[in-house]
Amino acid sequence: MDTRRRKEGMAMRQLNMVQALNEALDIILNTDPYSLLLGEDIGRDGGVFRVTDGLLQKYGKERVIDTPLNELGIVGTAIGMAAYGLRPIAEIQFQDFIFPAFDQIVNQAAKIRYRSGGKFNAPVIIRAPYGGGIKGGLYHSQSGESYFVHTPGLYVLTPSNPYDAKGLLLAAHKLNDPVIFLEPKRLYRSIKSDVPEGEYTIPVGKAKKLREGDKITIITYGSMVPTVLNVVDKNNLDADVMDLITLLPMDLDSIISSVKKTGRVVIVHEAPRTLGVGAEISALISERAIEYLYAPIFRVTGFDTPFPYANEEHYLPDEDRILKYVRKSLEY
Amino acid sequence: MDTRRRKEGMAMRQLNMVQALNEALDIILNTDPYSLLLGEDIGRDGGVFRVTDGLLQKYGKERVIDTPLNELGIVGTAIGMAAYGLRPIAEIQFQDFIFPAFDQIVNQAAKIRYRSGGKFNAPVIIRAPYGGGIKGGLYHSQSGESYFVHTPGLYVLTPSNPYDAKGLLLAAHKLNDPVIFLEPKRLYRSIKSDVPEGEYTIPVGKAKKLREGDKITIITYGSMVPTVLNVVDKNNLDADVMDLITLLPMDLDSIISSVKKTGRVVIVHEAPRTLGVGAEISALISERAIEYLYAPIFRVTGFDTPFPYANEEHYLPDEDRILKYVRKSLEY
Amino acid sequence: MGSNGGGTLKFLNRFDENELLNAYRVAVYSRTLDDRIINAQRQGIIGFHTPSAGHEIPQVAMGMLLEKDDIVINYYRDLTLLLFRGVPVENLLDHFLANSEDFSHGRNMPDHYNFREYGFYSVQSPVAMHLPFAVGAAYAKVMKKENGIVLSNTGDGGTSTGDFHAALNFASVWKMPIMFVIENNGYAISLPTSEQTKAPIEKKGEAYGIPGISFDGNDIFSALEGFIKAFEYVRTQRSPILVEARIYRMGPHSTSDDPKKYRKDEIVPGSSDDPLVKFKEKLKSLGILNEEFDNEIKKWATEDIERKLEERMKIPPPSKETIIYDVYENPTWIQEEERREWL
Amino acid sequence: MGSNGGGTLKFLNRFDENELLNAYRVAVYSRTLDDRIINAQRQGIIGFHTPSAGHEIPQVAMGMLLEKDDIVINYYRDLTLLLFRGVPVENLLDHFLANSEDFSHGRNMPDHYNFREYGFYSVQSPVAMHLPFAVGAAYAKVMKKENGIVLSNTGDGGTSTGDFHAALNFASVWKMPIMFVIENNGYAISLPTSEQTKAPIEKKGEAYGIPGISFDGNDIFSALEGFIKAFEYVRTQRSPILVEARIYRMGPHSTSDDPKKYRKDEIVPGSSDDPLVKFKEKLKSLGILNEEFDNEIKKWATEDIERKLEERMKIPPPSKETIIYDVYENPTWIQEEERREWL
Ligand SMILES: Cc1ncc(C[n+]2csc(CCOP(=O)(O)OP(=O)(O)O)c2C)c(N)n1
Ligand SMILES: Cc1ncc(C[n+]2csc(CCOP(=O)(O)OP(=O)(O)O)c2C)c(N)n1
Ligand SMILES: [Mg+2]
Ligand SMILES: [Mg+2]
Repeated sequence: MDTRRRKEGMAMRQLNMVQALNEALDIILNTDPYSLLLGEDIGRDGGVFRVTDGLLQKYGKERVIDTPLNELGIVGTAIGMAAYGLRPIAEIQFQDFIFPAFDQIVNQAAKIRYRSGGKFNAPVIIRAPYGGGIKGGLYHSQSGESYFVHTPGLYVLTPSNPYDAKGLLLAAHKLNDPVIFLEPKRLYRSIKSDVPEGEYTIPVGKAKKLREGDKITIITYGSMVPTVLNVVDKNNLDADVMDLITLLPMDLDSIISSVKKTGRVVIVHEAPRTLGVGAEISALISERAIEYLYAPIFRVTGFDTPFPYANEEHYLPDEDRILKYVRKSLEY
Repeated sequence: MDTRRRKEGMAMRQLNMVQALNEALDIILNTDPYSLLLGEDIGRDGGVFRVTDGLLQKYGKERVIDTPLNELGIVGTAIGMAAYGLRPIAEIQFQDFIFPAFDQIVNQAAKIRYRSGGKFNAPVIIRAPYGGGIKGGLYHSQSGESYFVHTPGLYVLTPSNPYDAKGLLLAAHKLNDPVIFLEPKRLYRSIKSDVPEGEYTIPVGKAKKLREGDKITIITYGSMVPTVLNVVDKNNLDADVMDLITLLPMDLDSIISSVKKTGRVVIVHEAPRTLGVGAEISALISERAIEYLYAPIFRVTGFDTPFPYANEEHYLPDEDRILKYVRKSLEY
Repeated sequence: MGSNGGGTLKFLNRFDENELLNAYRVAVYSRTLDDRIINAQRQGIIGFHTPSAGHEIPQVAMGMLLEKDDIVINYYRDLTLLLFRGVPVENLLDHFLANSEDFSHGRNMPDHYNFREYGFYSVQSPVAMHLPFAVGAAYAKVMKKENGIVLSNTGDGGTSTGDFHAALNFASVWKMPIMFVIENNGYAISLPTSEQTKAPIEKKGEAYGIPGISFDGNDIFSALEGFIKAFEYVRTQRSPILVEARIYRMGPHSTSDDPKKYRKDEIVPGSSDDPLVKFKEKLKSLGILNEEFDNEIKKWATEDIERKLEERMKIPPPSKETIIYDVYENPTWIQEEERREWL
Repeated sequence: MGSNGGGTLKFLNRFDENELLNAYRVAVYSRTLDDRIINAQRQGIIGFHTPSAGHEIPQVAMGMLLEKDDIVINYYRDLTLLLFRGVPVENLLDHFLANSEDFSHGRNMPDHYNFREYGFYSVQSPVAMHLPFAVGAAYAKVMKKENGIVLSNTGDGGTSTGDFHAALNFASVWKMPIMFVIENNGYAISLPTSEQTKAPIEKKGEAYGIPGISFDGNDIFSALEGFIKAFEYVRTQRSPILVEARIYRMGPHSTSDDPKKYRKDEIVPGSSDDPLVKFKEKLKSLGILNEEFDNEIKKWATEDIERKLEERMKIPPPSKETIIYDVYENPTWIQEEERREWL
């Protein structure tokens, strides 16, 4: 997909997101002796999505740890490791199962720097596959990003393609604060992109403009990106398409300058509408650029229900649903 | 405060919120033999804020349960009780400590009706004091309502005065779905209002208009209500002041019709701004009434930081901060 | 084991040969169904399955000792127990197929059962999240002065969760009539039990003052013996107990799992170590069963399942409006609006 | 106890009289400070306090056995241990007063200490949330091949949390050099330990394959004896242990608490059961201390604290800009904007 950032002299291969993430983890383990991975089934099994495949064999049990079944323990111990000099990367098997660790994330990781006056910090990365599209039903499909975006002290990142996935995970490893790294599992193997060998980073806090246009701004992230691009390309829409990549802190400047240009906004995400990330985007815009708008700010999102198994294709925003609201905005 | 709903023949007393809540619990325990209370220190001690004072003595250990120190256990067992016919009311000592139970709330209580096709439901009320103003620092001051408002399947309620507190808790007891009942601890004893004896309910899902005006709509809830009323009264503002009371589902109609009338909106809450409840209010308005607005939608909120101890008076939105944005909106 | 006169054999002073034979029949039926579902998953008819091969023996044993008023708060690997307690296979198939006759309009992944009418709770995915719930259910039973006890089971992995800790402590402090059953099949997906915990699982109750009992769950008589003691304890003491049934997960964790990545199979289905084969041999040696009858049972099971699967596959999928039902008793304006706008 | 020659008494084959006397001095100083803080709270000088009266003995015992490289991941009732490990009382007072010299700009409620330089972690309120953290800290120590062990303590109430369960299991499975200390003071706010759990706390390790040890924490020699064994075990086996010090919380849970609502005081401060009084009597009977010297110690402690409190009270409060510092290494635009707009 995005090849603009191709670096001089770096060999490119077509990789899927699982391979790209695996490569990023390999680089981290290889270059940072204090880095390590921990999670359920990440070692021998290589992770249920195979993101950590082969790494136990390469780096040993001390640095690729198959943990007992307890997310609180995974995150809680990782925070302790991080505060005392290691660089742990924890995997939560599905984001749906992160909630037993919620207290550790919200009350410990996110507040440790603040309450200790900077004497302690917790550079821990918590990776979690999220979102629907794999027929996972209520408990293997959730998009819980809002719970983290509302929590100051965290970074919340989500890539939408293999290239970004690798560079973003490498960038996350350089942050000295806790990171929730959400991986859109629907895109794990469905798309390939050119991925350079070796190290490179994607800037944290910066959105990417994937299409440039004048009539409307479509803001999205993660698994909805390919769907949005399809809508735009198939319908020849004159649209700015923004992939947020960083959900906390969001790239305010890019959002606002695009909206000032186009005057129309549609926000697309999988998570339920009420207090989904779209709510914050909308609020930021109507605080700062309301007089530039020609139309209401529309949100196209998952429903305010748990995530259903049988009808997931109707739950997830699809091209029709997005197009309907793009048209509504354009015709307003 | 609000006496408009005074019922014929009901004796009125001036009560504070702690007394009003205690009375509601007393009525529930007295009239519903399957109701019961559980939580830490709610029995012998009467609760650290004394909301359950005297109830153990009156109803016995089977129905007023001092639990071990485990919020997951409190909420998890309460859901089981509720699903099998009881009407448990759980107390979380401070909302800050609800997160160990987050999984039970989000993945169990909120989804039980859905995943069981209505065969099971969990009419459990989870009471929790929240918010700042008592010099509680990071862990005795949080306003975490957003975490629950983003979770379909829950009701989220918060009263702002003794009268509403009693009627709202009695209303919550009649709901057949889980309720997060947030009590603004700053107002526990700081205001008194007329409270009728006996049973009455406050409608769930309906906001209250506390002041009627034409120039601006100020939307708030919980502990910020008295502060907002002070600003409006002291400055003779021609404002609609809305106390949401129900945060999920919000009273959309009242919000939209007020905004259509005034064309200006300021939202006030204690929780951090990013994805605070104000974000959803703002987004709902700019989806549905943007062409009625004369000014940006402003949010006056707590900062995007953990909650500090020493400087809490600067952290909390105060009259000056609110007034500044009301003026900014009026002069826009 | 032995005769107690009157011409009828009584095993363990309790079960006659028909009961044993019935247990065997349910176990065989369960295995047959399990295999068929795995197959259906490969054919793309069904989306997912967590096989229960290897779990049949303790589950029929529980089934034989459960009483009508007992509530079971179970997990996702309990196909045999569901069949034992009378859940019609049609309902199970509707659930696996997630069709419009499914109890929840196909909202759940397969194996997330919900059969309240048959004394079960609704299965969720988060491991062990149902254990504190079970304690609450027991509390309701006691407070409402209902008969019966609560049985709640989960896997060895489940013992590591905070839910397990909370549930056992609350059950003990409240002295609830509840049996916690750990179906220790040696693995939590890829993690062997020896890395899940360094303590014997039966000892875990001691941290809460709850007695523990452990037995070979691959053998029907040792399973029955163990469960008889455990049920007796809970029914008479009205107090919790922790039961460990030592078994072996013979298949993959789920249809998405490939155990070759992390283990060599120790017990191969159909081999002489297969607990179902051992059960058969036991019954044969007791003169209750012969090969011919066994073949008949298996043929009946296969044909019955095949016929019913074909029949249930004709049922249409759930309508899309069902997405917004059952979030609340009454939908809020949000769900209503979403339905109007999209469904 | 006894002499090992050379004219110097060696107690428990290990401590000389100066060390015992020092321990006593710290314990007295801690009690004096504790009382003064409670008083200051009543005067409105300080906002809140969780008194540590009754916790001094096990804390000085730990202090005597900890080594420089050991990390302590502690909780909010550890004033004595902080003093023992050398945290200057000025720093403690700055923290209690939440003034601008406080390490975190007064962001924390009192008793939420943070003295990394003295081998401590930062105290948070959620009970036992620091236990899994301690296991991670131990993991870092081991991986970085550093000397020393990790000690992590909490209250009896803490044993009921999911954090306790996770921490002990991970520590055992990973075989970490960590000592979990339960300061069992009989109550979690109003809940007596007998209702917190139906098992002896020392037995709780067995659920994880971790040995337990329990002793009378009101007696300095039994506390020292117990801790000597426990430290020896962790240092030589490089494995976790669970220690229960049986003590009594002599004061209220916190300055907001009124214990009269839920209990009759069993041990009254200053009475002959007060562990500090018992410590004094022991030292007197050993000929290490006399009343005069004891009075001197107490006078010194009182005056020292008074003088320093007066001095630290002159320090101004933290500036309001500090609200937005330290959320991240570098503030995001959100904090920057909030600072510009409001602070
Ligand atoms: C809280 C949580 N974490 C992770 C998972 C993913 N997961 C599903 S089953 C399983 C292993 C469970 O093992 P065990 O408890 O032994 O039961 P078994 O499947 O062996 O019967 C895991 C890790 C989950 N469902 N819930
Ligand atoms: C998770 C959590 N729940 C509730 C509280 C409120 N609370 C503070 S201290 C305490 C009791 C702790 O008792 P224990 O662990 O025995 O320690 P002690 O105070 O007796 O030393 C409670 C319930 C809390 N801080 N954290
Ligand atoms: Mg298992
Ligand atoms: Mg205690």
